[in-house]
Amino acid sequence: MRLRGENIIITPDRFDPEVELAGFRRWPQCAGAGAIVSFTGLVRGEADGLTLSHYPGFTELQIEKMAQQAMQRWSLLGYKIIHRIGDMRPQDPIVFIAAASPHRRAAFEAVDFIMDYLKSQAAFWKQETRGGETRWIEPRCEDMRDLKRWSK
Amino acid sequence: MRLRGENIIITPDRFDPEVELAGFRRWPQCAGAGAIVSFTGLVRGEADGLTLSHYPGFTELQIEKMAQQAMQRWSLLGYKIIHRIGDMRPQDPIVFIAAASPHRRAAFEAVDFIMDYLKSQAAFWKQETRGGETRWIEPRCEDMRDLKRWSK
Amino acid sequence: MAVILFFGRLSELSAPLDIDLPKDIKTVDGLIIWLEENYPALKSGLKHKGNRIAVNHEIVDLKSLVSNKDEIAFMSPLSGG
Amino acid sequence: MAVILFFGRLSELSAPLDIDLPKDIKTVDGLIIWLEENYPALKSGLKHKGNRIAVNHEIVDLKSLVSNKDEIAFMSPLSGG
Repeated sequence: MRLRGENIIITPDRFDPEVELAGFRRWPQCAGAGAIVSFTGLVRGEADGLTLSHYPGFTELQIEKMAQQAMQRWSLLGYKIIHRIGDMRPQDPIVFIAAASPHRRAAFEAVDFIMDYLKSQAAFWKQETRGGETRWIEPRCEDMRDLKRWSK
Repeated sequence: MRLRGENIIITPDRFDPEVELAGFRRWPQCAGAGAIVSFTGLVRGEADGLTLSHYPGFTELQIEKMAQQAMQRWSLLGYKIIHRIGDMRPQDPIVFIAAASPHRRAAFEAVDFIMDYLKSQAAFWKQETRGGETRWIEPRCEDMRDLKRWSK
Repeated sequence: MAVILFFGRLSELSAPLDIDLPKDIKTVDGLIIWLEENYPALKSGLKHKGNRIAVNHEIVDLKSLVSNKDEIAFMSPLSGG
Repeated sequence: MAVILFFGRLSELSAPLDIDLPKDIKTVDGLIIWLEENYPALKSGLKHKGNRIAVNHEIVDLKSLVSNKDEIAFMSPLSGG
């Protein structure tokens, strides 16, 4: 499931954002980068745990289409997206995004956009457990507003 | 010059952004973070090398004032800023910024703001060498415009 | 045989289904009516606002065509990151 | 003794100076006129648009006061990151 050099990884395994970022910075296509922006999403401590499910095949395909658009829109040198699925504990990394570009504005905007997309448009479903109770989490109005910022 | 756990480091030594980010993520004050954003600025390949100078004492003080404002404005859990000085080669990290917050918007904006500040307002002076010629680099109009985005 | 999948909140209403669709079912809309009649647990869950429907990995609307070779997915509102 | 520092492009015009300021120099403006008279290399460099001036680590303007115990820094336009 985790081929080296892949742009998009969906994995039930724990991952280390800093190891991923170090690897990404050394990709050949990132050699001319002046800016690398990374985002790491972590499970907050309010819940006892999170469970993420996805739609195998479809989820990857949709994320890839979106990421290709981001790649072109911001003329990125490279990007990397990792999304955890399965059961997670507080402080576990859930999601990691990195983008490299010659100048900083492009990398900032691309990572920000990709994250807004993953939050409200990618095919993941999140369940939270608190005090023995499990409930489905759905996108907040804020998440939908965030994504609208990117409509051209 | 490099005390562990410091928020702001100005150093003539090479540094490893991913090691710094890994350390930052484990700071006690970042324990409740849902989002960590990082920016790494690298020397682009167009020049043979860069030399950065600063105003010891003053530079640190000004950056600290600005960072304290960012900390409050975005209710950050923590931030870290590293800026290289001295001689650098292409692909060397020049600058690293990380910010942690409960929700992602704050961390994105804070890192973006801090970088705009460092680019045009912090007391650094940059000389570039290309084909044996050395010249001073001054902020581009774009850098000044970027900073204006943050005026309330 | 069509494959019908349910994700998120909807996965609690039904396991995946392998079904020979009746010949008169031509659209997503028709499929939903048929599913609700034959699988009472799905009643009123499928048309919930915010759900998405994909046929063979393409997002579609209620008027889109379905056939007996398709993979049809019903997805409750998404939430990643 | 006042300490006068030059940064960036201005550091090419003069090394740092330790100077006993004449008593009639009360402001940054007066200091610049005096420096330009006594250090010809500084002529026309100090008032360049975009320069910043700090007295004892505080950014000041041309009307600000200076005294013989101050650290005064002349800085050409900044460029970090």
